[in-house]
Amino acid sequence: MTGVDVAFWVFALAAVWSGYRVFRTDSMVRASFLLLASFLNVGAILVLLLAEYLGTALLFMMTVEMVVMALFMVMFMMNPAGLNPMEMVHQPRLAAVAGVVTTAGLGLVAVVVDFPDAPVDPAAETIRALGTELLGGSMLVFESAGVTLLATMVCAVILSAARGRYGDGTAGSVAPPLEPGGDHRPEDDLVGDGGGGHHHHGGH
Amino acid sequence: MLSAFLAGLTVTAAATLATAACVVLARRAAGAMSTAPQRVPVLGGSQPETHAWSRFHVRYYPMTLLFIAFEMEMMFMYPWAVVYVEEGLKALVEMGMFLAILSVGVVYAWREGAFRWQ
Amino acid sequence: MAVSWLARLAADAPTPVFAVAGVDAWGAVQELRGDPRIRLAATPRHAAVLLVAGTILAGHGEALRRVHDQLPRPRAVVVWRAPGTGPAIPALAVVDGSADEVVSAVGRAHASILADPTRAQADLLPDEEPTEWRGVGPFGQGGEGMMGGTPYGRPMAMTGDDRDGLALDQLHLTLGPFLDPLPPGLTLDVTLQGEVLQDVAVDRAAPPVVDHAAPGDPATPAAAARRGLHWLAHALHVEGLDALAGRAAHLASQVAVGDVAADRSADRLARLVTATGVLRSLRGVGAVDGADASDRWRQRLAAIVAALRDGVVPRALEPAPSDDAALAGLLVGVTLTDAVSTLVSLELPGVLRPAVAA
Amino acid sequence: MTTLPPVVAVALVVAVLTVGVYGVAVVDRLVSAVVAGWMVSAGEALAAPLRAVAVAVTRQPVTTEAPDRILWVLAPAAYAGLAAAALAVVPLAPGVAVTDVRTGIVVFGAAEALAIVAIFLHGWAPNAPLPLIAGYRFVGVALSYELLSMFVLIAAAIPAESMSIGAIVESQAGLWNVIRQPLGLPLFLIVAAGVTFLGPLDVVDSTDLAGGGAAEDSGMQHLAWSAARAAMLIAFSAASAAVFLGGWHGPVLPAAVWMALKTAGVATVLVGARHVIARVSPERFVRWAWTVLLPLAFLDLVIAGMASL
Repeated sequence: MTGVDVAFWVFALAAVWSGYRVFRTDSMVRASFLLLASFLNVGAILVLLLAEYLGTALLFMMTVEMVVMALFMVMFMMNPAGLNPMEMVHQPRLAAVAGVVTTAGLGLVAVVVDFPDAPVDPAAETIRALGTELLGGSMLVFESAGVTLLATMVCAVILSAARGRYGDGTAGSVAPPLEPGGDHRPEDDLVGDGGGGHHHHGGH
Repeated sequence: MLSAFLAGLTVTAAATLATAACVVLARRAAGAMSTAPQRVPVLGGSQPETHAWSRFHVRYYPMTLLFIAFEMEMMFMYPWAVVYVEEGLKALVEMGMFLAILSVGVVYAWREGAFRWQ
Repeated sequence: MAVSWLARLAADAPTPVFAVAGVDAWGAVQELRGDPRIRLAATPRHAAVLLVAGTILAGHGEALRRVHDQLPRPRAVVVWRAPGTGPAIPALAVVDGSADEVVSAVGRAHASILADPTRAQADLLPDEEPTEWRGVGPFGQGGEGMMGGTPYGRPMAMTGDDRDGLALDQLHLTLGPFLDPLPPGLTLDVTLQGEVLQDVAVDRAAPPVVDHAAPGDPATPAAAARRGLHWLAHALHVEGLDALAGRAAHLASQVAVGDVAADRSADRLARLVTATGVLRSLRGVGAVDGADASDRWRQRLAAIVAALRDGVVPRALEPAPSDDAALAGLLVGVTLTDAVSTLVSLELPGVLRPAVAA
Repeated sequence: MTTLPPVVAVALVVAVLTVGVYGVAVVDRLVSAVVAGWMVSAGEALAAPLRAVAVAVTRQPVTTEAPDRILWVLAPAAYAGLAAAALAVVPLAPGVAVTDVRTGIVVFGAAEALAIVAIFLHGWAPNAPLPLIAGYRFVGVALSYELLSMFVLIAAAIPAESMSIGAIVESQAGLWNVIRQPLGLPLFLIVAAGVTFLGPLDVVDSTDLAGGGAAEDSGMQHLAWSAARAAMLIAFSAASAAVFLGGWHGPVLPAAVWMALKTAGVATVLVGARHVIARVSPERFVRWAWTVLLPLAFLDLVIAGMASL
């Protein structure tokens, strides 16, 4: 075993272990950052595969994304710190079966498939190649990604901001009827006397 | 290259472990746990009614979503910067377009007041 | 041997002190910020010595004992200028004299508990959890259901509506009476959702009897300047400018002994304060009758300079807002940060203005 | 790309950080004394950090009701570790780099992002209201300055044609980035003030929340946190010196001395800013960062691009 092999096993086991811990902890904050730990280890494995930029970019991206995820998890989950004991899993039997089947399937693929063995030359200018690709053949993809992300930004603002340029975001909104063809019930509207609609109490 | 990463990882781990060891040893050495009145969070003499951990109402959540989208874009720019000098004007124009699209998003968010505390 | 060497080294450091002051001694405590031998901490957790100064109201006895217990061990208490009417607290030293004497006493108290930790003071409140919870309920969390327990002796926060349509958890907190950033004698009952205040109730201590900090005729320019500098020292400290707070406090003690160089220093201090950008960063915060926190800072700075340079007794600031409900109304809907900045900038009757007229 | 053996690397980084943290404490004492108008002797300033350590060691580390103990220990440890990681990617002299890899500024950015996690967790761990609020408002500020950091570092990578910080230093042999890209250094210093929460961005351990994130820290817990913060300040000072101030380039003196001088200079500026610049409210900073600073960062990139055509 070379040093790279040892490092691979260390990171791989750490990634799996912290991924497993995500489901064993009661605290949403711990769960978010255990998931981050798992991603960090995956990023390290990418670096071992000499995908230097992808690996380090994964560390960067996943960190800020998990921070944002933690903010929202704590906002909307009941008992976010797990101070009260609670059951963290739903439908455990189905989940167990699905987990075993998926693991077996992926494991089979990993063992059976003859993966190509094409080591990258450590001196290869992979980052430069990536940049050239973004400015060459993949330019259209790159610019479409820009437009897609613009749409994401606009949608995120529309969906999340409570107040816009024209006043309250919920002004004039009418709740749909509970059943098709049913009557509109004013007490379901978000605006007005604060009744109904927004008394959701989280949950997980 | 990998040896450089290994050295960096070693340095990080060493600093982390040394700091953690200081704190843990000091906590061990202090012996007795904090007493119940000592454990009450600092509020200037009063007691909180509830635990502090709660569904915390973050006031800047539209900004965080915007940030995620923006940050994802930025990851394209690192390799772009490396080949910029080589590609010259083409790179400048392409990135100009890209940034212009992004700026539209930021200006829109600003007009809608998404950076205000909700 | 090593321990005594460590103890001596620690005793030579500026003593970290948490001060609990009655309204009458609050100014004198702020003046201690000008003394490099001690460091007034923002939280009892950073302190080694608890300084209890002036008249503590009888109703604040439990709060005083709680702050005392929150200091990490080994801790010592020094009592300064206590009239003997407040809640009793065991002290390592009792001082009635000047600021210099109390600073020396604080240093000696620190050295003494370092040299012999058995001299340190024990907790005053019983070592009991807020409620019985261990073993109560099906999972031993002190209640039933996911939100119903009282794990570790406290219940969970519950939801409430908010202005942006979300209904997330509210924290009901009582801030004070001995919270470092708040003006003395002020207690706030707040409902927080996130960092925004949803509901505020203000409780002010009754005006105390005597002001030790500025004895003599309060209508003299020097007394007015000194009181202004006490406010400035605390306000700068709250805005994160501790070193400048030290300068303001030092100037206050110079004024107290009638130092003639003080007038030029006041000018310089006002310029330094303006240069920090604090006036700009407070613009738009806590506006009352068209004047925001920034305007109030500017008025107060001008009053200090006028009192020292021109010997003018400044016209008292309009105490605004006039009553507690109006004050609470000013704080609802703003962040805790802005609420603190607003409170610090205000002239609060019965809080910052000791009963000079009496 | 030469690399140091791990043992030498650890020794180098630990030595730089230890000297740096000590220096930050001494300079902090001197600057605060000057601003406060106190007399302080050189001996006293030099002894101040040791005395502060002695005070911390003799105090009990207090816990709160039901804190997250693991995260409470992990927060300062991770913050210190990330300071070391950030410093590791910065070459201190030609060939003297621990991790001067081709993705240097990405690794640096990742360390900076992970520091957000450490600071948030430090506020979260004690299960107390004031630290919690401090932690949350920091994240708002942090997500806003993070973009600035990415922009200015990318701009610095353009003329170097590489993301390696060593290459960025080499690219400044003729003209330093501070002149070539004049907006880069000021924006980067704002980021540094944010990561180490000082001066205008003193929104974490701040006095308006009675100590904020550190309100429940005592004894060694508080000392470790403060030391980690000073270490991060050193890492950012070194990065500023390397990326914008020409790193080891300079006449007469040896390369390493130039680097040390520039790092110390930036650190002194940052420590000074702590005592003479007032806090900006987080809400206003977020708005300001997106509407004023972000366009300035765009402009910085455009200037860098134009200059490299």
